[in-house]
Amino acid sequence: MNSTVIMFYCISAFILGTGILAVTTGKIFRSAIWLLFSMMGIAGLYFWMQMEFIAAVQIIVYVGGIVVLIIFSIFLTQKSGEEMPKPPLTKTIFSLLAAILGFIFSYLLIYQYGFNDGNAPFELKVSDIGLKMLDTGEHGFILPFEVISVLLLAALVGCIVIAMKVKSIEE
Amino acid sequence: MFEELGTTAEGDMLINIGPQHPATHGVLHLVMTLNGETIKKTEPHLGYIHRSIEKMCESLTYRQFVYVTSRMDYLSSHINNHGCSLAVEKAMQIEVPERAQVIRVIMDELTRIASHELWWGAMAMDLGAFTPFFYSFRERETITDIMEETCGARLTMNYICPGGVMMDLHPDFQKRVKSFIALFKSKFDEYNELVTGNIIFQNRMKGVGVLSKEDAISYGCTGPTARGSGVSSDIRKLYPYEVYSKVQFDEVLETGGDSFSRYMVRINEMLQSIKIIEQLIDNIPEGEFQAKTKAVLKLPKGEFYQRVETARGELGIYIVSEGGTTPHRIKFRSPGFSNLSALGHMVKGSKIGDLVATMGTLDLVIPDIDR
Amino acid sequence: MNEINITDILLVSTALFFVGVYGFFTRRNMITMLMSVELILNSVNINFVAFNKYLFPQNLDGVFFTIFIITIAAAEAAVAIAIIINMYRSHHSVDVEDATDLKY
Amino acid sequence: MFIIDYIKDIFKGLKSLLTGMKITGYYFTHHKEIITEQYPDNRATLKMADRFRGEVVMIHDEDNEHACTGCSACELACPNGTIKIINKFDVNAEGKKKKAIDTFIYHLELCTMCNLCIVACPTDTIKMEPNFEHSVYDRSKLTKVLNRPGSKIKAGVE
Amino acid sequence: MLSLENITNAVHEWLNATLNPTLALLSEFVIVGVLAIALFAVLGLSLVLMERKVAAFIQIRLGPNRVGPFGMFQTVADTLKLIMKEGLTPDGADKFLFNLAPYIVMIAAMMLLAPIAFAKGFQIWDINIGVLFLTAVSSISVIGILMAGWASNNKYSLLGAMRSGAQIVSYELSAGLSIITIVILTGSLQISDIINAQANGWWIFKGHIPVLISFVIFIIAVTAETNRAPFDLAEAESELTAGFHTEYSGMKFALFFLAEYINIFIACAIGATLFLGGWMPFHIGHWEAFNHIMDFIPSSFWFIGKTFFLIFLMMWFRWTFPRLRIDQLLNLEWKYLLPISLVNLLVVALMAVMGWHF
Repeated sequence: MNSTVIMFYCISAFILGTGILAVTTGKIFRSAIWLLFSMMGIAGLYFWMQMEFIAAVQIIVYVGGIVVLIIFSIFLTQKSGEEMPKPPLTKTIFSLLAAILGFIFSYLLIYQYGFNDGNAPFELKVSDIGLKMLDTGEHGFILPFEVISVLLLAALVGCIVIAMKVKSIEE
Repeated sequence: MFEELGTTAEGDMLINIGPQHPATHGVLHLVMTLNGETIKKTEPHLGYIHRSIEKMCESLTYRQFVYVTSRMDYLSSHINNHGCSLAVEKAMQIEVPERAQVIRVIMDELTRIASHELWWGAMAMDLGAFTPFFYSFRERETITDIMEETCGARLTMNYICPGGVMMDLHPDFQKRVKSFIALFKSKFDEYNELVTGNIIFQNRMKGVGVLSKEDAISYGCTGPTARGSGVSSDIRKLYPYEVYSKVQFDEVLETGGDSFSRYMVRINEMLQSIKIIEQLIDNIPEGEFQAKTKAVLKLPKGEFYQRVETARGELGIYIVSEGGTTPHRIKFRSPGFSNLSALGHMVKGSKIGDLVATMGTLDLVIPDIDR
Repeated sequence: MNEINITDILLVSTALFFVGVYGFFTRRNMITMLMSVELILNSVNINFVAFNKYLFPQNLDGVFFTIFIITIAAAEAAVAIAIIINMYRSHHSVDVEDATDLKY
Repeated sequence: MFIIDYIKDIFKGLKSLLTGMKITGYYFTHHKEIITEQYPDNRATLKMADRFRGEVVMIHDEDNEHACTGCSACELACPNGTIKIINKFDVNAEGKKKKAIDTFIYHLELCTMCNLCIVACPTDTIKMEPNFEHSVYDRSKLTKVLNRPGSKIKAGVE
Repeated sequence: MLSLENITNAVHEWLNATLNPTLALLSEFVIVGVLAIALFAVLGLSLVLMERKVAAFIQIRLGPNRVGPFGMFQTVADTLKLIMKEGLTPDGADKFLFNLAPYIVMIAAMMLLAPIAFAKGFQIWDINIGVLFLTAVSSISVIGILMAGWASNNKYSLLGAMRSGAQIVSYELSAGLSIITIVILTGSLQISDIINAQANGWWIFKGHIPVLISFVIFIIAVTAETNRAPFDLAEAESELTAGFHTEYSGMKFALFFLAEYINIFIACAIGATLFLGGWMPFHIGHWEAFNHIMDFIPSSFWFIGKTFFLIFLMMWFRWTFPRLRIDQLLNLEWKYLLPISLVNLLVVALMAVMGWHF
């Protein structure tokens, strides 16, 4: 075992531990904080895989954006210090069962499928991402890029329309 | 969590501003109902610094009760003393010597400038600018030095007494006042450049805490608060006392009714006070500084009322006398109390930041409100 | 085990996926369900990145999918939260079982 | 035009901010404008105004004589009972009993420096001193006796 | 000539020669960690003192002058006081999050230190996405503030946290956009590339007016991101007493306080790196003699000097301006800074494509 392997196990344990806490904690605000840690752990995993760009995007979008948004919505809608009602026992058992069975099934699938690791060196250059993003050629991503930007714009407009108070009704 | 902290039925947040809070400049307690950051309701709670000054005055003689009033509105202690002395003089029909009258008016105006200086600094501090406080205190310190030299104290001077003033002016008085006027004029532009003209400040002040003319009248607002809403309420003009009828000055009126109008009223009032002092400082008549009065003052039976214009508005002193050496009943009509009552109306629907800006321009002195 | 290969990473992401699934099943609060969905999306992202790095190092497709998923997740979270807040305004609750009407 | 107003607004705002910064910058670079006093350090040069009211003292001349007749006008004038005068009866040369002061008790902790006692005093025997450093560890030390031990009234003061 | 690069290289070689690679790496980690913490302590002490002195001189006062010459050890005394104070946790607070929050803020500030080049060849981690890393990690500290505000079980804190969240999330946009202008001009996210691109002139001089505009926007945005006056709404003394750290005392408060100053230092260091050329000396065209003299000043001095100049600028703002209101703060961002920086970005992109910069 070298240091890389140890780091991988630490990061994985962190991701899974905080992830489990995020879905089981009773207090909703704490749950959001655990989710945040889980996201940061995943960013750490990307760093471990030497995908610095993805890791940074992960931190910016998830940690700086989505989790803050979630925390805000918790502040706005919840009595956030309260314990949330516990799910009924049968529901918990069946969900747990479903999750574990699903995990075992996927585990067997992954285990049986032999991946042939190319072990070719991989280096993520930021300029490559930029070039590919705007490439109109065979392996270019200009179309999805444009579609995504339209989607973002639509989401932006949609959010404003949904969350805007309808003044005429209230007055 | 909110239920533990206290919310209303509609889910609005109840929050206590004060009694210990940096923006209330004392022990004012505001119970506010907030919807997010928007203020729905403001309710001032008083009584944290009530010292029953009115009741205390009933057991003090007419010479003694004057000094207690310095402790009400401690920033315009001269003017409070002046009002009390005027009430006693009115009742006893004492003719105050011309020299004492002029000295009293000069002292009043100096007090007014000092009070407005402190208000200016404290208000800028409420808005988050700390530096103006020190600049305004530089000028205010000059005034308190002048006061110290002539009256013997810096804040609660007890210099004006029934019949005139307690002691004659210090020989250096005129010279120092003139140098103060020169200093003030040289520094006044800094005030405008640093605070008044600042874009952040203007945005914080304009259109905030609007008090309409009708509301100002119905809440009984006086002083700069009323004049900012366009209500002419300067006692010095409407019911002139002492030598105010003989000096030239303008009543500062603004019609906006918002915090910025009240701010501009006070800023310009400082200039008017300087104008009054300039007219009088070279023309202090020679003569007695105190009328000949008996050692023990006895007011005739009756009720007497006198109003003066303090730095905050109209101060009314109402004395009921049974003919003895002590008043039977004394009531002060303090300007801050009426001005504060308009606060809830002014800040309704605005943000917490606006509350601070509005409260700053009301220039509240809590001991004046609570007495 | 001296080397981490793709199977290990896939296991981690699978576990994370089912953690998210468990949360999605058990929670009734819309915000916590949204959080579970985020976990699921993240586990998929890990897969894409791992496939790209270990299996197709000459391409960048996995990276691009990840970037697009992150973008969509952001848009989705924003819209979902707008809906949640709007629903809270009308129903005073964010419980899924209270959201039975399509129109209110 | 909207755009022109927008840009004008920005420049006006920036200009107002820069004028403010000019003033604070001026004071930052001009240290001689500093006005604060280093109080305990400048004790030697600190000069209070002559009339500053710090505490009430009784004037004694070099023969340890004062002018207090014990008339208690100051005690009556004081609004909050700061002054207590205890009189005794001296027997003078002609064998007549005469009222004189025994102890002039002055409660500094109660005093508001209103100056009414000084005004009331018919013989100008008490005055205000510009001493303002009154802090002590024991409150009882603030209760003072103003007439010095062994002092007596000046001849000729009635 | 004293050069930090030589020292680090010598240390690196010596460690590799005497220890095996893993141990050498570990000991380098330890050295870097110790140096970072030492830097934090020194920065915290000196910046607080600097703030107080700047405030004092602007406010025609003398400032701290009792402890040590010119009050130099005043902040040391203050730190001792804070360490000895009891760290209270209010009743009803979420104790775990309440105690965690200052560390989150502190760790975020620490992570930001990694890609900053303090001198020529003196950098902890020259990561290939340097600027993006800085933008990303700086967004973590808002979580700490939200946590602190919520966990305190205090309404002032909660309001402060909400304000801070809205503020930091929106001002990140224009800060990011103004950073991107420099990335466009340089064509790289790596800090060392950005600095090397300024060898023949700093971007603020080479980039004409658009870069000047983005510099101004950057300064405004980082002032807001670090919760400094006139954007200190999260702690707004006269409105929310102390905002999100109302309930903190003792060492936990000191951590918040320290993190604020570290964040200021880092924000200013980023500004100095991007716009003022980092450790690059000041050069003028063909004045060889002048350039040579400038080269003689150690590169660390250049970096520290530029950073402290920007810090002074931020302190100057703080002690001059009144505070904005929350809606005005968001107006300023969404109606002024963001549109301007978007247009500015287009202009810079055009400039970079056409090669109009020097």
